[in-house]
Amino acid sequence: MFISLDDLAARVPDGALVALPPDNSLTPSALARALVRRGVRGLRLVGVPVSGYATDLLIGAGCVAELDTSAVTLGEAGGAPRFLAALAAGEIVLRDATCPAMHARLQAAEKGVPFIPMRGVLGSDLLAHRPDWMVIDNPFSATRDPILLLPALAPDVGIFHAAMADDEGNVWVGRRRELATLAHASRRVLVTAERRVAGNLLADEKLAPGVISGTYVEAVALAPRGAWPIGLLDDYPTDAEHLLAYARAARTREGFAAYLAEHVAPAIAAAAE
Amino acid sequence: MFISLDDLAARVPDGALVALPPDNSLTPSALARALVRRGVRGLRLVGVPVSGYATDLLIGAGCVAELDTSAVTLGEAGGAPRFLAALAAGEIVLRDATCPAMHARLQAAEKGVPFIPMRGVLGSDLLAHRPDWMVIDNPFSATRDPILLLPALAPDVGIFHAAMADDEGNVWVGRRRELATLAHASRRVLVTAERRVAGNLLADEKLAPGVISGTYVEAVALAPRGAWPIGLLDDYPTDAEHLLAYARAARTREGFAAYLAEHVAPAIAAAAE
Amino acid sequence: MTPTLEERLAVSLARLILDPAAPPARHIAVGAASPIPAAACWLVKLSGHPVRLSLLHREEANPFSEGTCELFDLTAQGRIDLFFLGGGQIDGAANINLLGTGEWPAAGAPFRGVRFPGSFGSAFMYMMTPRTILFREEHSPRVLVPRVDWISAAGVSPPEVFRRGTAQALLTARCVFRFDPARARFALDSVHPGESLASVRAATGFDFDAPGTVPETPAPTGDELALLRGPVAAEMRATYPGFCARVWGRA
Amino acid sequence: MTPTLEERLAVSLARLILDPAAPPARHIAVGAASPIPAAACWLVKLSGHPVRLSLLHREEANPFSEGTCELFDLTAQGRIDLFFLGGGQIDGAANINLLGTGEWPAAGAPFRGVRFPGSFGSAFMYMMTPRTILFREEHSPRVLVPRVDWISAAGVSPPEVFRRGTAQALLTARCVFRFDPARARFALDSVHPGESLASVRAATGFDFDAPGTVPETPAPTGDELALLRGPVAAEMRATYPGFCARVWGRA
Repeated sequence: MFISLDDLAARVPDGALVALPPDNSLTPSALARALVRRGVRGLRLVGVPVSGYATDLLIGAGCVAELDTSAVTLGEAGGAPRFLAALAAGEIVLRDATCPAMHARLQAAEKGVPFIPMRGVLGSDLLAHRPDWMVIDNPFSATRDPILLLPALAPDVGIFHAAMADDEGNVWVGRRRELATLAHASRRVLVTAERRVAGNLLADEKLAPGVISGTYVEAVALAPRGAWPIGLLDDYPTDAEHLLAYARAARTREGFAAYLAEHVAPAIAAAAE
Repeated sequence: MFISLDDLAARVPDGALVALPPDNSLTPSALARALVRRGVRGLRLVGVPVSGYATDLLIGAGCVAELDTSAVTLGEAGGAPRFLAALAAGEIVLRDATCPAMHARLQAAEKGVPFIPMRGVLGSDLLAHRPDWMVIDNPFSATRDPILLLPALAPDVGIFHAAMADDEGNVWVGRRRELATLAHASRRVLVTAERRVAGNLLADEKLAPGVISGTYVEAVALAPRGAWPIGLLDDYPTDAEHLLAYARAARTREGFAAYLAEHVAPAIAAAAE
Repeated sequence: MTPTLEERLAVSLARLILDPAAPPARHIAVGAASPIPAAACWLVKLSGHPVRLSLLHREEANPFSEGTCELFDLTAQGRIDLFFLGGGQIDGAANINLLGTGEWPAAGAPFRGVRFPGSFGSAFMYMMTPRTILFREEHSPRVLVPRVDWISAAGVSPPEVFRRGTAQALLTARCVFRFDPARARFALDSVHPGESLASVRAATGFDFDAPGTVPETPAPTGDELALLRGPVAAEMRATYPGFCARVWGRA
Repeated sequence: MTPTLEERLAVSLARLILDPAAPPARHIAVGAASPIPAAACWLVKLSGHPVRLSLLHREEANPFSEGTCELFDLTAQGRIDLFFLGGGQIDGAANINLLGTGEWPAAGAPFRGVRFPGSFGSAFMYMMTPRTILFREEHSPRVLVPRVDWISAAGVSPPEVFRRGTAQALLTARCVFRFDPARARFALDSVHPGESLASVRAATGFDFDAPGTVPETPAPTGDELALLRGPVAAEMRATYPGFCARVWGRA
């Protein structure tokens, strides 16, 4: 069940549809860095429900072909510079969504249904640019009642960072239940874990409600401070200074390359010098 | 937030659409007994997803007009005697469902959508007797693909027994997340709690994932051993002997009346003698 | 070391689970109050076969963390390979009836037939699981009927209806039937000791195919019995204390 | 005791929240990175008004236990009475644009305009919340445009489209606009100190109604400022340390 971080990264195939959470915690930043080192290409990323640092890093490193998300932002650190640059250069295909639609599409996959309805959105230009979304007339309504139908979304690979993992592959994500939905909806789930714990997390009634069962998890890699520079629940806060420094560096291609050399792939960078 | 058990029962109006969990834990047995004492009438019960002791008790006491559920059973203690008797006497209207449909209909209400699709069921006679369910052709499929659509179900009142409650009305139900769905879907939620705890359950990251927020909870009544004779998580096991005794007694109207006199409303029974 | 009926049935179920001709059963779910299917699954697992078991009513280290809807979601996702179902009635087209007998009453009209508990998740599970093993100990014309009065879950579906599988087999206290979904028909596979084609025909309300010579269901081996009585009983004691006490004399 | 701009805006928002002509705001949600709306909500609550606050990014005793989808579910259920939205562009029909400017590029074509972060939940929240207060400090023809380039969320909908409400008002650093959904048009409600109808017209890209005499936005009272600087700042320090340090000099 436990493998190395680089072996975990090696399990993400080129071109895979990969879903990941944004910069609000449990962000798989260490895995994103390992994916950059592995030189993965053509990823189709899904923001659950939005995208942040890890996505910008992967875009900047040329790992990403497409992005389906509700927003891309570094939060307090501002816009996501490599995302904006890739968009201006036409290097990525962006599909704009809205947060509850990302959740609903994953929930449809979780429930094994081909589509799911959602209120709202009608009148938004999002709709005009989502040929995969559809508006029907609510068949339960006696009067006209247009409603959005969204297709199910089953990612090839779901990735996130968990606070704990046990030898059964059970991982603890606390109240972040959307990651359980992500795990259920994904064909494969690869997790980094802040720490490895003895025993079975599901045997503890207090912990079990925050656990994603190992049933859904293909492999786990231990990655202490694996969310950094994003914070992890009550373990450590977001490294706001680092994010600001990243945002500054990533404004240019050269600055981003220097960031990669320093923080992501010092060995590779050193070898290339 | 905390009121007496009888005051909690008084908040369930005659004729209300009331949803409750079955005999697998967190069963609101004490509240069911209080509802019998209050003499509530015309309840339309919903089994989430099936029904057991509490439902049989309410049916036997003449509190129930309708029942929408996927099964009614006392488990190891056999069939539900007052349910079967009421059915034979034509005293209740039964709408048969199937477990995942109950969950899906509550999830539709939780998501604020008028309907939700579900796989399976086609070819079952359930469908022929559910004019409120509908089969459409999957609009995302290029070929014929009939699929069931279920209408959302928003109970007037959701009731269950929680292991803990705090002064904010936050209640802890552990891994029984279908009760969170029930709470979210219901217009009003009335909870009995095994124990009252100090502080805020949502402030503890370990407990929070098993909490239903007080946002959804109208009132809580302290009811120690409030699930009895059903068990409560790892607090106490199901009282199998009592359930067997109930099943035996409830085979006849007289036996049921004696059970009520002894276990539900001894004071009322004594006054009537 | 004479096997009990429960042990024979558990071993027969285990062999159906391990049937090499069927798609692999990597993850099996067992519903509530199913001690013999649970024993069969533990036998398979403790024989060294890599299989994940999700036992709905296991109390200790219950595998579910999402509430009672997780089993249905797991199945919907295609993660459950095999499930067990029974029925108050089962017919020759593998339709199962967990609802009741007689005329379906008008809403609120008195109910005249025998009422069963209800469909539970069968209307969903039967269609969304690649393999279902039907299991009902009672083998009588009352249970195995030509046509169920009400269909809780259908044995076969028209081609346009999405379904992942149907009955693989039907095990009773008398025999093993295999189900052929293309013909919507059972064929007798083996009879338990003391039974014959004639005795099975007499006890079965539906018509079925049968080979010229009907083999006897193989008896449990000594190894299987030892596993059942030792490690399997130990795993099951907490969840099924009554069953274990009755079959294996453990408290 | 001179109020800062942030304090003026927070107090203006609080007054819009408490507007007796609007449906009651019993439960208000505040999205991420919204310190001024959060301050307004705390001001309302700590003034003694019974209101439930769901602050998306509150770390301590966060009210959510269901993940980031719970805010949307709460709103879908009709439990959130009031929400705040902004926009990279906002137009005279209360359409908001969080997407970007210019032509919508073909998939994979280079993007020529200004790209905003994205729609977040706005396309849903704006239609499912009974009251939305639009808030954008920058009040310029660049932001307040005649017609947004792209609609993230529409200000008004045809009658057959389900929606619970729309913009109640738009607050900027210059003024308060009220929105009339029947006419899909803003009307100037008050101007902040130093502004006039003419200065607001000059800074606004869209046309709007205005009364003959435009009142000045009332200044914060001493009580309001005391509440903001004391108990409100104390509640907000953990979630918005930077904002609190800047506005109230607290670390």
